[in-house]
Amino acid sequence: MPSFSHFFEVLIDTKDVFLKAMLLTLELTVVSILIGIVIGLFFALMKISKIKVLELISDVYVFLVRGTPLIVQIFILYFGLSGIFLIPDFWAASLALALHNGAYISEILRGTIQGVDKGQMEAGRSLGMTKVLTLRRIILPQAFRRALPPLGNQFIIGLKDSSLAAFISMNELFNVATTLGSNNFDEMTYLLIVAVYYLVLVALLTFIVNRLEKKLAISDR
Amino acid sequence: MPSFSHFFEVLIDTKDVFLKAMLLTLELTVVSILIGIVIGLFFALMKISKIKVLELISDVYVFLVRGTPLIVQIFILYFGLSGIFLIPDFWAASLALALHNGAYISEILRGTIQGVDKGQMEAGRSLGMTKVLTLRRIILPQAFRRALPPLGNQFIIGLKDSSLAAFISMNELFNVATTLGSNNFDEMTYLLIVAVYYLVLVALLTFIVNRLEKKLAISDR
Amino acid sequence: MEAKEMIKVNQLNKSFGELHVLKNIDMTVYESDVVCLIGSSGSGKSTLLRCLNFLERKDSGSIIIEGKEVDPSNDDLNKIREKVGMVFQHFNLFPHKTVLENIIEAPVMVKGVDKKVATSKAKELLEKVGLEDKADVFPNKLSGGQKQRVAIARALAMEPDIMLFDEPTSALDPELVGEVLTTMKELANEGMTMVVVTHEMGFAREVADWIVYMNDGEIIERGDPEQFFEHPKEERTQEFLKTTMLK
Amino acid sequence: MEAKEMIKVNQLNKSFGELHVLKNIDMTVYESDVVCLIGSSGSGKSTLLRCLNFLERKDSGSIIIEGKEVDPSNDDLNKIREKVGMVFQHFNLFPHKTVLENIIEAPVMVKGVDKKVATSKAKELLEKVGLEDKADVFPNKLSGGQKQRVAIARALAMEPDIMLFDEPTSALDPELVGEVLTTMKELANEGMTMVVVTHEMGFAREVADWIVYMNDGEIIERGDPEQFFEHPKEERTQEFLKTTMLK
Amino acid sequence: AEKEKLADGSELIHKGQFVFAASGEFKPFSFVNNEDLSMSGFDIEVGEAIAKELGLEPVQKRIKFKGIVEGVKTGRADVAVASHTINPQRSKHVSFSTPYYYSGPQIFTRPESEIETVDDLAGKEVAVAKGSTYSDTASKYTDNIKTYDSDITALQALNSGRHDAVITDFVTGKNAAKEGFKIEGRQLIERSEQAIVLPQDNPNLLKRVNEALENLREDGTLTKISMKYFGEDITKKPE
Ligand SMILES: Nc1ncnc2c1ncn2[C@@H]1O[C@H](COP(=O)(O)OP(=O)(O)OP(=O)(O)O)[C@@H](O)[C@H]1O
Ligand SMILES: Nc1ncnc2c1ncn2[C@@H]1O[C@H](COP(=O)(O)OP(=O)(O)OP(=O)(O)O)[C@@H](O)[C@H]1O
Ligand SMILES: [Mg+2]
Ligand SMILES: [Mg+2]
Repeated sequence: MPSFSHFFEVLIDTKDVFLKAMLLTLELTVVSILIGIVIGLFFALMKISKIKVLELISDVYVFLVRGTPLIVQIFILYFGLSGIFLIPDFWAASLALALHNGAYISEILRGTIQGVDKGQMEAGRSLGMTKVLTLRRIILPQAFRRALPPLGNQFIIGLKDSSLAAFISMNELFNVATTLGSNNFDEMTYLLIVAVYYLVLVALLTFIVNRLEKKLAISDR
Repeated sequence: MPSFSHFFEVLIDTKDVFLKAMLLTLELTVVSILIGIVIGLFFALMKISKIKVLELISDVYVFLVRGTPLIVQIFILYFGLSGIFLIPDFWAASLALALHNGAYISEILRGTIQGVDKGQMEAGRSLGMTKVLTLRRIILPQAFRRALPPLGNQFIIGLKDSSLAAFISMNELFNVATTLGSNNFDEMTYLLIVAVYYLVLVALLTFIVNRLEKKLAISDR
Repeated sequence: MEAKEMIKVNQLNKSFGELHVLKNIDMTVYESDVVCLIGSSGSGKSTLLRCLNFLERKDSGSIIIEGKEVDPSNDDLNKIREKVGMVFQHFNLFPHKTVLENIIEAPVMVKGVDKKVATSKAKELLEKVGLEDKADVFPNKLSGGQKQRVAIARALAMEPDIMLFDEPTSALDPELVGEVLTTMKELANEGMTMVVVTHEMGFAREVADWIVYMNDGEIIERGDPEQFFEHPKEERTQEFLKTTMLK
Repeated sequence: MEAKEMIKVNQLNKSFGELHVLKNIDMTVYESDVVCLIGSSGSGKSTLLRCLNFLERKDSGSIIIEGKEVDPSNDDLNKIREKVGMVFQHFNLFPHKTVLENIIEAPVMVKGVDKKVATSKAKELLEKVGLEDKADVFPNKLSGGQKQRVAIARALAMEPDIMLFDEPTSALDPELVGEVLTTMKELANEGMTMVVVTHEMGFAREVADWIVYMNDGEIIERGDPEQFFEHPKEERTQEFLKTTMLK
Repeated sequence: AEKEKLADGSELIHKGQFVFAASGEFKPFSFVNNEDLSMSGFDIEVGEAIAKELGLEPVQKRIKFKGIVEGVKTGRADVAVASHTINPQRSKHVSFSTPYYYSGPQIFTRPESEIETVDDLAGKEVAVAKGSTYSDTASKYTDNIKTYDSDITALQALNSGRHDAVITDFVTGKNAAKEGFKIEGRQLIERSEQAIVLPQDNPNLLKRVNEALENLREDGTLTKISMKYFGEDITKKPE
């Protein structure tokens, strides 16, 4: 175990490189969650479409993602995608994480869409609005609002999961920590430092998500 | 992408080594969940003890585990534990995973313990049973029963998470896949094979957990 | 001159699985008629109303709206629904939109009415239902009676020829029922064609041109209010009126 | 010879935060007495009962059980609770244990009674409450009335000197109330000292030696049933009896 | 962490066993057998030969390359026979034996690449194995460095079109090309000395390992192992 003074010394010395890595971690997370929301919405709509084959596709996707470890998915997608079309590293990593997040987000959205009162769809239809128009204008806005807290939680999970992008050469927090650690033969200090970065980020995000949850709960009254 | 015939050829050729790795994956998971249950119970009881300092310790533990990526925890614990006392690799890896699972399990158990009707404690006390005796004989058996489905889910999550033990030299499924993949200069085939192993395991476990859930729901009627 | 047939239903049948909910329903609603549909719970009133608006698909029989038989698999149901407004028991206002946005949503998005035009029309309607000061408020700030009046204004904004009401007051606190019934009465007086499922016998007696009594998926009896309430012909109707009036 | 004082309460006070729930309660229960505690909801009946069993901690005053003042911070409450059985509104049977296991749990685990001895004693008790055939059944297979009789047997298995009942029949379907009251009546006839919170005025009138009427945390009136029900002295008691008897 | 102390003062994790670490992902120096995951390769045979020389039972231990040094430091292996290049930075934290082979990092690229020498690397993206000295080498020529857990994963990424170049041992790169990766070797950057890694607090074991290496050099064992894997002797210091 490193001494406290050593730990703080290194913590301060490395702040620039870690802050840069933190930025990449956040970028990876934001991008992969945003793409994940698009993917998730897509598969959630397929799942509730009542069209058997689309439901099946959605089920298979969720099963594949939930049935395998993220690290396996990351390796397969990173090297697999490369074989098909070459996109820059950042986008390959983001896409791999997004496909993972997308499955969980599709479950969240499916839940909140189905949680919107059936009367809303009927009201829309009875006013002459089409199914798609009602979905877009009436159902989805309400579903997304309710999805905000669970999406916030998924964001926190995604942030932690992005650490696995280290293994496909993304210089995010964890990769920087282990690289510096092994270069300086001082793994433990750097691991503890990176743990602090994650803790601060997660604590901050948790605080925001809780606030959001309370705010939504109040305005729903 | 490998051809189908190549994929199946390798799948069959490597079945012995992968089955052995699967065994290790299962051992890691079982052991880390079992130890995790002990740890989780311990911290769950601390959390509901109404003793401020114990509650705080429990909160800090859960915060640390939920606030950092598993891969960071694994590295810190593996190398950190080594610095303190030398336990065999398997136990170091299991303990690292158990400390992770323990936080999530403590949340599960806290929930189910608090979910047991308060009247049960009162009934026990009114019969002259001590708090501890009532907890042990009346509350915990009921709490554990209800915890079975979420513990089953945690087992599935733990199974997938055990893939990260690859990075601390456990020859479990994922490690075997990447090592063989890089040795044979054929990463993708081996990654797809290991994905199949995980899918089968997870599908099987999910089936069991669902059955369990239904069974408990029926016998609760 | 004979009045125009706004709705004509012939031999309508509808089942949910094993459950035969509507049995050979025949019914005609003429222009400016107010028809009150009454009957005990589960008798099929809502289902009939929903069939008229094609929210529920009929099994057999025909539904003729303003002289044209509607074929749900071919016709553009949305166009027909524009002609037939509906008000629900639980209001079903859009909670994420203000009162005004609730009202202009369909005219703007479906009919393509200019937003300004729709807004001024909506304000007129709000005035009509006595809620001109609530335009920019969200539904969760309204009482049940106010919600239902907004729902009526929302339906009217599409300028329907027919209005369907499914127990519009039964989710309301008793003291709020009056304001909604008043609004409906005004609408009836202006000559709107209305089909109203209700348990408010006072309203039915005063406003309805015709009463239709349903039981177990069948229309048992119909007649003008005077005759229906004073001299019901069928035994089951007499039974029903006895228990209902007691409450 | 004067009867033994089983419970004596002096100037008992209890608050939940700002809420003063028990106000200077004085009460004595003699051996073989059946005391019925009545009063409207929220008047503090349950809280008083729970104080007698130390499930709730008093703020001030004294509670003397069988001649010995109990100091909750020093005395072994579990020992005292062995003497004071309690039956709850919602039965609180242990759902993971059979009826028999429910009954022998405390004797075996607390008193260290031999399991065989406890079992034969339990069977006697089950016979007494008329459930000898239910020994190996789990609680979820019992009706409410059966559950409550098992709960009574379970409390009796500890051989208490006093039994407390908190609305033992108010969670039961009306047709199941009788069987529980009968069991309680038998217990009273055998000379058990009982304090019963109940809304069953018939039972109170027939079985109670004393009625205690509480309102708003105070004991307003007490007397024998005859006097209490026929000639209540206090105005609030008269009020209460009027509204209660109407139901 | 307590180890077994031997009569001569050297310490071992387990009595009678010589636990040596390698990555198993550095073909042909160390790689695993498909059947039982045991490792073979040049490094492994050297490790086994040393164990025999010391009269100990050889026990191989597979650790990802990046973690090997930490593993030796924290007592998860007695030594590492894993192609570690001697450099001053590492010397501060661990002890090195005398070199057991001489090699050097080389630039590898896809065939169509125009990169020839280190001067062409400026601004280019270079992938290396994490924890290797090659990242130091690469950082002399470019700022854009990507790291993987093993050299072969880095070469795989290069092969599948990612990054501009990989710097790794010339033998490893050549072997990967032979196995079908579409890559080519370019400039051989420098010569380097590879040695066995030991913890610093075990000087007696270091002494014994060095003696054993000397014996193996003299009796031709090292040369024999090298000829077996490479067809040439890389254990002699080049001119
Ligand atoms: N979507 C549905 N699926 C299956 N059964 C249904 C469905 N909708 C209605 N039913 C059944 O059809 C029967 C008629 O229902 P309907 O809602 O039309 O009755 P109602 O006369 O409106 O009663 P209420 O006064 O309670 O609203 C009932 O038995 C009901 O349970
Ligand atoms: N644990 C508690 N914390 C806070 N307030 C409580 C608690 N228990 C009871 N109270 C309050 O104390 C008052 C008396 O409650 P108590 O349960 O003793 O009434 P009761 O006479 O038994 O009523 P009921 O007939 O409804 O059972 C009530 O206002 C109740 O809300
Ligand atoms: Mg209805
Ligand atoms: Mg009470």
